[in-house]
Amino acid sequence: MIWAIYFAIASLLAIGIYGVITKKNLMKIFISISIMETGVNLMLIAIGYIPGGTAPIENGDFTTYVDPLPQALVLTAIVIGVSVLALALVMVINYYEKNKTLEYRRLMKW
Amino acid sequence: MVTVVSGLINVLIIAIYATVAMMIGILFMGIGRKIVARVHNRVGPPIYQGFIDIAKLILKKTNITHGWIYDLALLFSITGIVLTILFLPIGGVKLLSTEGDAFLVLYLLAIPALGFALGAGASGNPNSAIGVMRALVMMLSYELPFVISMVALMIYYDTTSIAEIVASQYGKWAILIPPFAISAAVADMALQGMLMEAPFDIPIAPHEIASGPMAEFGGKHLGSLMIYKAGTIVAYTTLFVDLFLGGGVVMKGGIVADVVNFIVWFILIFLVFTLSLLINTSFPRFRIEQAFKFYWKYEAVLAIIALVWVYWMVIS
Amino acid sequence: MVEMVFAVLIIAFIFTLFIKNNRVASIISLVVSLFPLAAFLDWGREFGINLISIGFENTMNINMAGITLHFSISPLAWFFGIMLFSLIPPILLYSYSFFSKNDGFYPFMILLMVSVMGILLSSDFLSFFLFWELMALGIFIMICRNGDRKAMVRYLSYSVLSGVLILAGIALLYHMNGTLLFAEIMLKADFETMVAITMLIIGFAIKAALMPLHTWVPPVYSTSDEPFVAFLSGGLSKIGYYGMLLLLFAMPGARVMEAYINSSIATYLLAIIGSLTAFFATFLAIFEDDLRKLLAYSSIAQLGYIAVGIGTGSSIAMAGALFQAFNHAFFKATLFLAAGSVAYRTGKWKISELGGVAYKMPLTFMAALFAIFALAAIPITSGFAAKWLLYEAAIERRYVFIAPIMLIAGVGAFLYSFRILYGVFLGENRYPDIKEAPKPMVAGMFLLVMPLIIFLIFPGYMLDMMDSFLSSAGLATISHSPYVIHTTLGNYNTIAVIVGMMFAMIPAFLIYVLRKQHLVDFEDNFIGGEIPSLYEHISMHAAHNFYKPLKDVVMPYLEGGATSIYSSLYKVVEKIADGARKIYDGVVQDYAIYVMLFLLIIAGWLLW
Amino acid sequence: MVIHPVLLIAIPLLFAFLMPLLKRAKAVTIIILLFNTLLAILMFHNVYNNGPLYEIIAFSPPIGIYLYVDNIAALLAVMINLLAFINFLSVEKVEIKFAMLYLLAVASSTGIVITGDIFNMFVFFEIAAVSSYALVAWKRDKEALEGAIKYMVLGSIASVLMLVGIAFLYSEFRSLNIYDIMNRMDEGSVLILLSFAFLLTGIGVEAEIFPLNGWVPDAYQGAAGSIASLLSFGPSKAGIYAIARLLMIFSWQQSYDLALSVGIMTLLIGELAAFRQENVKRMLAYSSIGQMGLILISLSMLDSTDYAIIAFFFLLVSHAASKGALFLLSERKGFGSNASKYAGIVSVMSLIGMPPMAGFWGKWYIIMGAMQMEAWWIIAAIVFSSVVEAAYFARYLSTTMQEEEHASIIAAYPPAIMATLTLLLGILPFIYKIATIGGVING
Repeated sequence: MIWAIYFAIASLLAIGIYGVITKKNLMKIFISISIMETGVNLMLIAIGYIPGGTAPIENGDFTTYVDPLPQALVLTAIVIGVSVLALALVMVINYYEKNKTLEYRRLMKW
Repeated sequence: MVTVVSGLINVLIIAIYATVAMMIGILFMGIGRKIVARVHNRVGPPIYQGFIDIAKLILKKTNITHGWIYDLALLFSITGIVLTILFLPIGGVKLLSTEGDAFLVLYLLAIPALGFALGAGASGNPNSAIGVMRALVMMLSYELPFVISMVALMIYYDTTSIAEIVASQYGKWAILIPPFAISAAVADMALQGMLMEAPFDIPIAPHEIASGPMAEFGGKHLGSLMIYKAGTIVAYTTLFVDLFLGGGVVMKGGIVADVVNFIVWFILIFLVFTLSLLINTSFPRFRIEQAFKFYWKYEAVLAIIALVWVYWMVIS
Repeated sequence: MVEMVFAVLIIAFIFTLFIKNNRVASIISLVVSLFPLAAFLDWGREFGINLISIGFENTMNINMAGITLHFSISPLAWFFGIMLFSLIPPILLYSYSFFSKNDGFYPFMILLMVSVMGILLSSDFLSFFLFWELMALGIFIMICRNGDRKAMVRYLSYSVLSGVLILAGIALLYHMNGTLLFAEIMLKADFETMVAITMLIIGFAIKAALMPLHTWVPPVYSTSDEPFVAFLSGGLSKIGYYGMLLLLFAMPGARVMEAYINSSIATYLLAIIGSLTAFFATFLAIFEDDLRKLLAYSSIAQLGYIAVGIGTGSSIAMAGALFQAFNHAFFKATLFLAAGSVAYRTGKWKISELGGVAYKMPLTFMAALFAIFALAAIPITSGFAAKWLLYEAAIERRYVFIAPIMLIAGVGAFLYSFRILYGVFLGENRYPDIKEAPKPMVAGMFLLVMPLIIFLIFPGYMLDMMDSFLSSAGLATISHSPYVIHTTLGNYNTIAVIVGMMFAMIPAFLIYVLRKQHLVDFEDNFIGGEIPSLYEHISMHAAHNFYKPLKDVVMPYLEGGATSIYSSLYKVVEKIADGARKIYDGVVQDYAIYVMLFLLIIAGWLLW
Repeated sequence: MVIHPVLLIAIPLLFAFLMPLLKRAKAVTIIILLFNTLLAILMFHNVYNNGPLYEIIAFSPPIGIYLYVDNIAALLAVMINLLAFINFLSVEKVEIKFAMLYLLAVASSTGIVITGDIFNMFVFFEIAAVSSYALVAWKRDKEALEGAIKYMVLGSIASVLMLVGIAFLYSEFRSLNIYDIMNRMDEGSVLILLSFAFLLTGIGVEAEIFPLNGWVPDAYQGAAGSIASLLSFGPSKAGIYAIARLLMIFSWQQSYDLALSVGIMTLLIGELAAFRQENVKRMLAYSSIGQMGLILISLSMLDSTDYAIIAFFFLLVSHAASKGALFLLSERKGFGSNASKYAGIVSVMSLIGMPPMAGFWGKWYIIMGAMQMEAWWIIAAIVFSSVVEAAYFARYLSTTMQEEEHASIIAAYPPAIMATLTLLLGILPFIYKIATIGGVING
């Protein structure tokens, strides 16, 4: 079971990296980055998971619960991811206004 | 008192030797013209022609000058050449040669040349400048083999003093030692350049650049240059004789020995000078770059062979 | 009192930074420059030479937060100090008229004084290196003032190379000895020490402009201000040799090493490099048309002689090297200043464009003439005594290769000397309307000539000055009286030469006064049977491409020298650099690939 | 007096978000940065006299957020805030958003330095990165946008990798406290190797090490001078300090070897790439890369020699201040005024390593250290790169010195002040004492 999750994480990361490396469209690049972020969030949660554990919510009677810290971390990571994505989209809009395309073109080199 | 008197006597001897040497130089100019004429199958001027020429020139009433730098030529040339002769042992008499050495002589010989060059430069005559250029390039050319030969001698005798070299050669002249025979041959060709005789009379080539540095000199200036020329004959031949032919020293001690040595010295420098004249008469003039190549290629290689040989002898 | 001298200099440095008026700044720095000179003259007491007596102390330790800088005077430093600091006041006097406003020359001259003082007095490697780099910085700022790209790039690259090599050498010595104090470092005859010494010597050789590390010199000398170049060539280039002497002879441990070094080829190599430097640089100088470049190559050549002396390492050679250093300091400074005065009046640097300056600037000419006599080592000038000692040393050691090379380089010096004399000062009077250089400039030049004249008559005094160094370095001192130098091979007696010269001058003088002469116009002369018309312009100045016949023969062998090796090296570096640039191709996908590859490689490497 | 290090982060963060309400952006920002600088100096004074400072927020150490300030961290905090303050003076027109982003970047860079918690470090990295992306794109022209997008793509990948590394680390030790992890390093399994690789790659992007620094030339070229300056003394210096801590946490010989080889490569590639560069900002960016390599080399010697830490510190500070000044100057074609000339020459000389600038001590100690290790490769690389560096900086000076361009006081003096900092630090090497007393981290 846990290995399936790790496989999913690895595939998400790989898909994301594949997208960043191969795609020329900026939107697609940032979507790929989002996919990677999802993968890594999943990974954090998976690490905190303890088989048979319940949600770390105090309800009077629980013995096994999953590690709460990674969940807090994931929350932070998601927020960061969202803000980066928002900024990225702003820039993509600006980029489109300046260049009239979403294709990645290099102006500066060497 | 005794030292003062002996000092004065020394000064007197030095003065006499220097004067006589200069006279011999002037005489040699005449003899040289005579010999050249005879080789050309002409009668030629009398052998005292040099004295006549110089007297005429320095006694001329009208003299022109191009300023004080121009006059330096006159002062430097005579001063320099006489000074050089003072530092050369003549016939075993050391004169001032214990107070300086071969390097000093080598550099003293540059003083008249430099003065000459200054005067020629100040004269503003382009021919003079070209002549000086040629003279300097010639100097650079012949100095290399000559210097190498001289270094060989110095290393062999382990001294730089010409007086010491002469003294060491007593009884066995350097030229009799095999490597120095090569050195002597090399130095003799360098001498040809030093005396500006053909095939190395490039700096003063009359047909090309109107006698080069002297083109603009006349009167007493030209006269002083002729005295300088006479001096160089004695100075260079004496240098050669001192270095390779034991300075003409065949006897030691006493007045008699001095006289005999003086005569031997005179004969030797005469022979060296005559040899140079004979080469002069039998060759046409080189171009300057040919001369340079001659000295730096063939002569230098011979000189280096001799030097290496000597070095090997000294080490083993 | 060392502190006081430093303090005065540093205050003056800051003060002159804010003075715009050239004359005020010149006078301030001139006054300030007398302090270190006075201090050094005073310290002569330590070494048996009483010139003045003030009572300066000569040691100082500065402690700055865990780092202590040690300063004290040594005989070698004293000799160099006298040389360098007596060079500065005349140069500053000259600058009084040379510049029109103070835009940084004076403060950085003072900074250079600070650094020179620090280098000479330092007795540990940290302070030595600190001030060494400070000097490099000062020189760079001086070069910056005129902003020639080639000069700046070459100088800074070389200077940094030299700094890093010296630093690496110092670090290695420190690593081996555990101390930076000169007095405590014991040089050992092992491989690491040799590596350290080699690095240090290469570092010093860059400042000393030994071939093939000389290529920064011509552009720097030909583009900077003359007063500064006079100090750079005359003074600062000697600091490189100071470093070498310090390392090879003056450090307490140096004697241990000498046995090793003398038997090895190392110092012989230094002597050979020195002689080849003298030889090739002379030839380059002969054909150079830019006056400043000619003087630059001449500097390189003359400095090569010093390396010969240091490499030879006998007491005669050492005396010759120091003597040569001293002479070169003064005659080359004079020549650069004279070149500066000529340019000040004519605005020209090319020898082929100059000519006839001597007629209108006789005083400048006289100073230059004397300097040239010393440069060409015409006998009885002190230049001859120095070269003579070096030749003697070469013969004494039986250096059959070096002696002829040096001698022929000496002859070559005549060739370029004449080019300066004729091309610049004599020949056609092309500048009939110029005036003599301003008085302070002339005074500066003549002040620089003064020491040459003193040591012309009394070369023995110079040997007195270096006696204490020679004995501290364990070398035999040379027997001499004020005017006679005796070596095992021969003697040199200046009084004999002078008396002989006076004697020989009698006939010359008689002939000169025998008949009157009259002055004729310069152009009134005889060319190929014709008298050239005064109205028709014919160039009678054969200064362009003067040694063409020689050049045609020699040049093919001189091409492909150090410069071309460096330029091909430069091209290789450029290619590599372009390759490195191409990595950053601006494609973000490529960058992402780099990141992933890096991750894979280090993960693989770590796991494996 | 008790100093709360958290104030260094909290105050700018608070005011950054209050900024829209406060209107007078420039004055407020200047006051806050000045306050922060003074606070950092006080903190340094405190730490210097009383030893390292801890602050715990919320939970107790292994779990809670944890700040740890030692000598070096305090000095870096002073440096970042002081330079940020000087740098901000040179900005002529300050918009509110700009001031916000600027404060965020400064606060987060300070945070990276003083935090003792690895996830916190990640968060600060992200804040720094987000604000830097926006600042790089501030000019809103094509070049700025392109640079920002490149920076953003690489930065996002880096953040993902860093998070993966943190996840590995957490799964191994169940702790995020750097000092806790460091003490328990022996218990680790093979996973910590992977975690090191991911963390190094992630932080390396921010710290400009080769080959993760593709964004550097483009972002610096696109950004305005004051932003490039901020990037060079803020996030990138915090990043290299984070690498220093990373190396201390995983102190294996292998990781030091890795840092050494990467450092040498970064040094050579950076300096060579700058060698032929005509665009001034891009050249300075490449030069920054080279200097980062040098700093990384000094870090790689941490384990072997005592000189490394001093060399590291001097190189870092010298580079931060000098590069900051040069980036500010790069806004104009030439130096023009004397103040600018002074700033330019002093900064360049400090980078090259001439006394009496701070860079000199960096060069001195790094070579001393390399010699002590008898690492000939380091010496050779430094010799070569120094010469290349000297060549292109001389070229740079030869063009800039000649251009006469008038500069307003606002533009001319901040670089001069920065240059003076390097000069003072070189003349008064009191830092030597500080650096010998405190290590990078002694937990």
